[in-house]
Amino acid sequence: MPLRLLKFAFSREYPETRMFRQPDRLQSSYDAVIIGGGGHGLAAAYYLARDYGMTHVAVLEKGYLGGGNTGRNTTIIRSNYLTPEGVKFYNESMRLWQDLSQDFDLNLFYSNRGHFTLAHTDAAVRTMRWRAEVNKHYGIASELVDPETIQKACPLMDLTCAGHAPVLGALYHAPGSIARHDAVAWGYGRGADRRGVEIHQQTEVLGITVRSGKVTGVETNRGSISTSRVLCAVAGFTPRILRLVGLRSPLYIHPLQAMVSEPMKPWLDPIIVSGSLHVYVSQTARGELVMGASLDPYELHATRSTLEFAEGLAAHMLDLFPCLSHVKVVRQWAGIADMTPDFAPIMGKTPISGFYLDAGWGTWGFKATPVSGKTMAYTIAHDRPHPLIESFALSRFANYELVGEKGAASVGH
Amino acid sequence: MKLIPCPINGLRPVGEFVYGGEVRPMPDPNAVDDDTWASYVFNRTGAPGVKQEWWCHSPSNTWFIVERNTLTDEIMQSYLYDEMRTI
Amino acid sequence: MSEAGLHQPFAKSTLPQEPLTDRPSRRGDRLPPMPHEWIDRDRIIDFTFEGTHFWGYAGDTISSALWASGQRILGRSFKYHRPRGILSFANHDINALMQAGEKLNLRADTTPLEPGMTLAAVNTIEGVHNDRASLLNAFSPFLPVGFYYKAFHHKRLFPFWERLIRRISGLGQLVPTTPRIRTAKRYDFCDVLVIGAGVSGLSAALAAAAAGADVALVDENAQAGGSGSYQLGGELALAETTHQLVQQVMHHPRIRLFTQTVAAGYYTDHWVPLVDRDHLTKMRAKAVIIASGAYEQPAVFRNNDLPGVLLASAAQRLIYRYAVKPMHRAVVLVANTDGYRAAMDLLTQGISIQAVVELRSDPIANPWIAQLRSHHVPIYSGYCIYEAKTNPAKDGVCSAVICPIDARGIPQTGFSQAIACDGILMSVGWAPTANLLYQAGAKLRFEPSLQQFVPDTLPPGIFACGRVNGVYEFAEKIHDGQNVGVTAFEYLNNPLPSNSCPLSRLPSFTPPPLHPAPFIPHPKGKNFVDFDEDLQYKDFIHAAQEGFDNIELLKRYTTVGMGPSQGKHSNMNALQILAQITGKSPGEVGTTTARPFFHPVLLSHLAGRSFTPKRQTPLHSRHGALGAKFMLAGQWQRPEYYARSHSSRIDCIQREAIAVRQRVGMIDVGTLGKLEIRGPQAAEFLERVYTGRYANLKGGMSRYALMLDETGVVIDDGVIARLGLDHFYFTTTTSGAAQIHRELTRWNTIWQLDCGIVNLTGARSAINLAGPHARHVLAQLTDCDLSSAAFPYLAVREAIVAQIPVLLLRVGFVGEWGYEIHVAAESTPALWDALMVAGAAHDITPFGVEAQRLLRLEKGHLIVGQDTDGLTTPREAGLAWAVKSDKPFFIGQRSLEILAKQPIQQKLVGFRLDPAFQATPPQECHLVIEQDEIVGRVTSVAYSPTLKQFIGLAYVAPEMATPNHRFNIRLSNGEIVTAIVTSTPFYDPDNQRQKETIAHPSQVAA
Amino acid sequence: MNTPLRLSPIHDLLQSLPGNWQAINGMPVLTVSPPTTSPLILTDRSCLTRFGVKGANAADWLASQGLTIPDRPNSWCPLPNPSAGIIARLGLSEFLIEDSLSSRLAPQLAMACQTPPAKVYPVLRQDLAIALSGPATHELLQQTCNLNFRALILADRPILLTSLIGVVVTLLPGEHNGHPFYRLWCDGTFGNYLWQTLVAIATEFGGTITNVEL
Repeated sequence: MPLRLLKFAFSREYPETRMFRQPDRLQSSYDAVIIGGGGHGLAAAYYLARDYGMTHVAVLEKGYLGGGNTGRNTTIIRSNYLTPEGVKFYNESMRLWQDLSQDFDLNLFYSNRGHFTLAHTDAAVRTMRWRAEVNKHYGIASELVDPETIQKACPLMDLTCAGHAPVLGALYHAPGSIARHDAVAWGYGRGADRRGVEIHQQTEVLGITVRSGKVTGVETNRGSISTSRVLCAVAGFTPRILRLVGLRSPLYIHPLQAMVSEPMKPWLDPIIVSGSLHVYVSQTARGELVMGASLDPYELHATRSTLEFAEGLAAHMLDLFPCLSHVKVVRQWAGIADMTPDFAPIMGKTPISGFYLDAGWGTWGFKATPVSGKTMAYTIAHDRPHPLIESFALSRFANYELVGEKGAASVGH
Repeated sequence: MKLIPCPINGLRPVGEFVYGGEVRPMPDPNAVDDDTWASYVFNRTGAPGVKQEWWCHSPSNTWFIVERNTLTDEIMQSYLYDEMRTI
Repeated sequence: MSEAGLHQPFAKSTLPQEPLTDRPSRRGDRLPPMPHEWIDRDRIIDFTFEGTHFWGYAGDTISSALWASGQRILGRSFKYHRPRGILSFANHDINALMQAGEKLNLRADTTPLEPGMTLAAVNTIEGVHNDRASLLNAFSPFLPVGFYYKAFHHKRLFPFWERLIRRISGLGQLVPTTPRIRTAKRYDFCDVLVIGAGVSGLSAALAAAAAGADVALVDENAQAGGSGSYQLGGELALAETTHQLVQQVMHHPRIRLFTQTVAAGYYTDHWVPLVDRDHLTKMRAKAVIIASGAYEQPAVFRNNDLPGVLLASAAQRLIYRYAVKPMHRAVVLVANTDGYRAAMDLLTQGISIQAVVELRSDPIANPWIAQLRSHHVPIYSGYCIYEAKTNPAKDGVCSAVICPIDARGIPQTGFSQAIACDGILMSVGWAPTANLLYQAGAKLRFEPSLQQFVPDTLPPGIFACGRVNGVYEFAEKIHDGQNVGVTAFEYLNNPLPSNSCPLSRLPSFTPPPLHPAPFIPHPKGKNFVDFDEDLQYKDFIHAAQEGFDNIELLKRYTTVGMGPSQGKHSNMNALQILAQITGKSPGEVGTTTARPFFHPVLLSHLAGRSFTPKRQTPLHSRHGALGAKFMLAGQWQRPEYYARSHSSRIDCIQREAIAVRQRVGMIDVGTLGKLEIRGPQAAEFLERVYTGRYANLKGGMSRYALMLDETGVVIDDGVIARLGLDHFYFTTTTSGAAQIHRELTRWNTIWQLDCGIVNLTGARSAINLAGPHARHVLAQLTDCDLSSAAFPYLAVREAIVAQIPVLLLRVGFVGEWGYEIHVAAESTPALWDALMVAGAAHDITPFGVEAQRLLRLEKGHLIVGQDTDGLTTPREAGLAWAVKSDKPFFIGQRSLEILAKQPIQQKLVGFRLDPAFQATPPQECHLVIEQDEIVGRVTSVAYSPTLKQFIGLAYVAPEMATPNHRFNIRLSNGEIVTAIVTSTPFYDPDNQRQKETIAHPSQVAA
Repeated sequence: MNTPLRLSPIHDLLQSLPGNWQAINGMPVLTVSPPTTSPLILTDRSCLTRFGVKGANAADWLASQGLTIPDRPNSWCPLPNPSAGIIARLGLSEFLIEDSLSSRLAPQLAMACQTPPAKVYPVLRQDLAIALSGPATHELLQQTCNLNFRALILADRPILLTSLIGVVVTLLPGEHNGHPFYRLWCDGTFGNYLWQTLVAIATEFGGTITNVEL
């Protein structure tokens, strides 16, 4: 029993205070306004306050803290991307993740499980090798492994996949991890709050005022704010915010669904991803299997679930793990993914001065939470993109300078 | 499973269809500047609303237009491309 | 009296001879037969629980059989491992989960007893009675809400703690040898789907069917009737009325009744999965009536989780369905009318009631109060149960400590008294079973007069009746159901376009079925709100104190409602506690989102039989007979190579390739996309969708075809053959066929050019016959003039081969004289066999995809998708020659113009290794490294048996793309291999092999 | 070895069945007497001759060949007597003509369409053609296809272009001896998969395969 739990038994009063304040009203101006109280927005606020001393900052959240994709993902964290830009960026994120629990003094259950991306075709084997080689070039533990290695790490897997799509190999990424997603938002929220950042929940942005190409303020359901710097970190809602400032983007919005099983005794240590079967799965510390699959096939700005998703995912789960026949699915849910044509984010400055964008997080946003916060804080503080995100600029599309992460991802998790 | 009204085959489950994205008329490639062209190629109307979309009934390879609210998933109407109307 | 149910079954049972003597109560708590009980007393079922023999009747659930045998501890709780018994007896007794062999997490409260079951409670260490993990209960003061966020995260120690936590977490045990279970799934259809076969649902079904609708009625219970069969207040006549309704439903020709069937979710367009024990049925309705009733909610007091503390409805179900005595001496906690009914139901069955404890100080009069008084039952109004005391055996209750409660809800412990009992009933309130309503998009509002959420607006085609609609009284439920049934039928004929379905009127005034605050604080806690997660009252106070004072945050921080019962007994109390803390009304606090599934669904039910379409060419069995090793290409199965005994894979591939180079080989290319286009504007169409020029293609000739997307990226290639002025035949890659046909159709839907496209991919097959002897083989089977003059390279001819009409394309993908023979699918085997016979003298060799890859590599031909990626432009891939930029338009052209202003980042080149190279060769996707930077990658590489060296294709920096430039490839092990840029084709660069004088292969090598 | 010039897409799967083989329309066909009481009978009818045509002028052209054309999309009508073949309209402007055992209309049309007029495009048909019949037919369909077959009005002579266990199919619902009788056509390259899967399910309800008693 850790000593720090002792106080709970021996205190007369419950020895905890609010994790974040609930300010009564908005102030009339802030040095910066962050739209979106999810992981990314809160992380940006945290690093702005911690690293740049910018504390007169408001985070505006339409719903509740971490209620968007931060609380709707399957919590997989990895850095085995395909492009040098992606690899460097996510690797920095992994580095930050390692210490977050201690930084926050909040257990995020950052759990290093190892990550297998299965290859069922020779084309997939080639892509895995490509990723492994690029990863290793940047010092990331990533290697192509044979079926025997996979079987050893995951004895219950049927490597023939019911005869439909035999596993030919996998990309093994030892640092692959999972974390308790909600706690990430709370940790950043608490950290930002303690440094003076105001977090305003149930505060919806209705307009953004732009004069002579510069941001001057934000209109909300709780009043107007003047500010010269606005960060938009709202994932699936980005096109709606962009509409307020008249910007167009390649973002397209599709739901991304997931489901979770009843708890069972732990049997699955690593995270398993199969591109061909559109499956990814890990087992939580509570014993549940968290399972996901590919994007929904058409645009929708809603988090409804579909039965066909559950049916398809169940069939593929059983192809991989036939022994799960008697396991029950408890709950389905969905997030709203903001996809980009090259499966890389859109980050940095925009044609509107003082309006910064942190978007295009599609199916890969959770793992980038720390680094996106850090680099966006830098970008806002210096009004200059952080070197790690230069190639993710919105302008890359007009310039035909796409990033090319799509090549790696039939399942992007 | 959602039902999609195909103008030829009637109401069918969405599993019989392929989604073809929003209808985006191509600008005259010889008349537009590079930025306009790049915007046509890459940019989308990402915000939700009632949109005209391409859908293809796969078993009959029938392309047609669906007017759908991408916020509520409600379908207003569907018709063949040559009956294209403005919304 | 407890022996009442025993003598009969013992008389004819096949029970084991050691009859159950170790625990007196196991002699049975069965009541005399109930009028419509669900058990079959003629069929005894033997089973074991935790190693002890038990028996029950057919029709029993695991819980009812165990309870009838006096077994009180049915399981242990998730977090503190506290003993638990029956709580809801309604499919959310999450602490009574069983393992039965392969089956895990079986819900004892609803799982039917089966002969020979061997059961054990999940999640115990050494059994449910002496669970060693119950030590955790002692540590509970150290484990406040969210404790796991507050500790264990020292970076070095976390792995240790995590291993420990993972060891004790989870519920049931996965059995690794469990086989894949495939069940049938079905689609089904109805006019009106009624969910819930209680009194209102039965009435709704009958009314809709009477009006003419085809009705499906589902209920998760083993029999229809719902609370109408057990919530009687001692009035058996109500059960008789319900029974009559059930009989009418069962005999109605337009009603199909599905019992033991859960409506597991609501999905768009009235799509509802019905899950029974064996199958999933996907029901499509035109209208859905939700008559799902309400969940009874527990009162929150110390030790409210002891075995023997039951929801009142659980006790009533035990009595009327299974004739099981819930207890012998009861204390009944009430805060609504139903509580008095439950007390009467106990009394009627001869169960002694020690006290009725009424939370309200001034309860609204009801007829049962007098009846109870006449039976000398003391009624304590304005009292609460302060705590339940555990019995010495620690498997149940021995008394209820009650005390007055003041207007603020504070227990006056100075006036407490203990009342001995062996069971406590809780009847303090109900929460609507609105999960499906929420999923369907209904909006509910909080109705203070009922203390219930009731439907406010309903989406089109969705209806609600009965308790979920706020209607609680028997007669009113019938009326409500009838109304809604008729309304639903009317909707069928006149679907309303918007959310304007009128709700039934609110019921005439009844006392609120829910007490607003049945929460009794206790300094020692253990007053549970969420039994799945062992959440106590104070956990909510503390969570709110930490800032989680919004219902969604509260849920996420405490995990209330996130266990397997998904909040069925805990969400409403959590909401009310939060309302209490924040001073808001429950309506202001709001509910969390209800998502599928209503009850958990087996993966095997969801997966069903699991269909995986496979596509095979007409030659599939011939390949199999020749020893083919198949590989997947999308849905297709293709021979990768033909295995030979005592030969390695690579030897087989090289042997096949050599056969093509030296003699003749044949490959099944039936998987290619094959399309035909006719019409005056067919050429125009092809010029728009491909980069090349086809208007000037001569009849009877073919040309390479390259397709781009609108961003200028290479997406497909193939060959276009002109069969006539207005008639072309063309191919696409295997993987691209379906999508490209679809996109071409779309383009022509827009352009409306005068031409028609026909997809022949499945109707035609194709064989590529290639090698220096190909012509000799073919000549034996056709009269077609195969001379170079009559049939030059890239020409196309319609011909008869082996009596079969075919299309011959003289192509050179593999770099030899050869013919792609396109043929109707049904004649393909005949053609193949004829070629095999005709080729026998030339030792004709079937070859697979791998040999073809090698041969085309020798020829320097790229494969779209392997030698290109998602961003490759023609310029980078060395395909600029195939792009006719001076055409007025083609897809991707405008983007290429923009791209032309930029330097390219990389270029595809051929390379070779030193012929003397002996070490580990590079593999595809190994990187090209220059000054420790990545400048490219290998896309294809193989040992060429013809050229006797390794050759390949690679992307390199443009400045490196000059012949004889040496560059470095880094292998997986870090070794560097030097490669030399080489112009392609490697083999036969001058295309001598397509000329009439065929030289020996060795002479044409580069 | 002289391989027949026409083979059914599922020719190899039928090899193990008992019965007599005979050539019909140049295709080897297994003939079995149908059991009278089987709940479900699957029959391979690929040997029948058929012809497809599409295009804006396809209907006019077929009419010019003396045929009565189904006037509504996705409907069918019988070919002229004494034939029992059918002409099906697939969507707006595509047609499938299938002969009976006794008619030879399809090859004649194919011949006539070798040089098609404007906006008439012949479609090579190489389908797996099967029939499903018997009282359990709807049960088989309910397990494999997401359409409400019981709601069809047979008098309308409907044609359904849909998907069955992931394979695009054309279905012609009908009735025979008071039981459902469905004709089904699909791309022959999916034939083995479709047939094997349907047979496996049908076998569960005691279904049988006959080939062929047309």
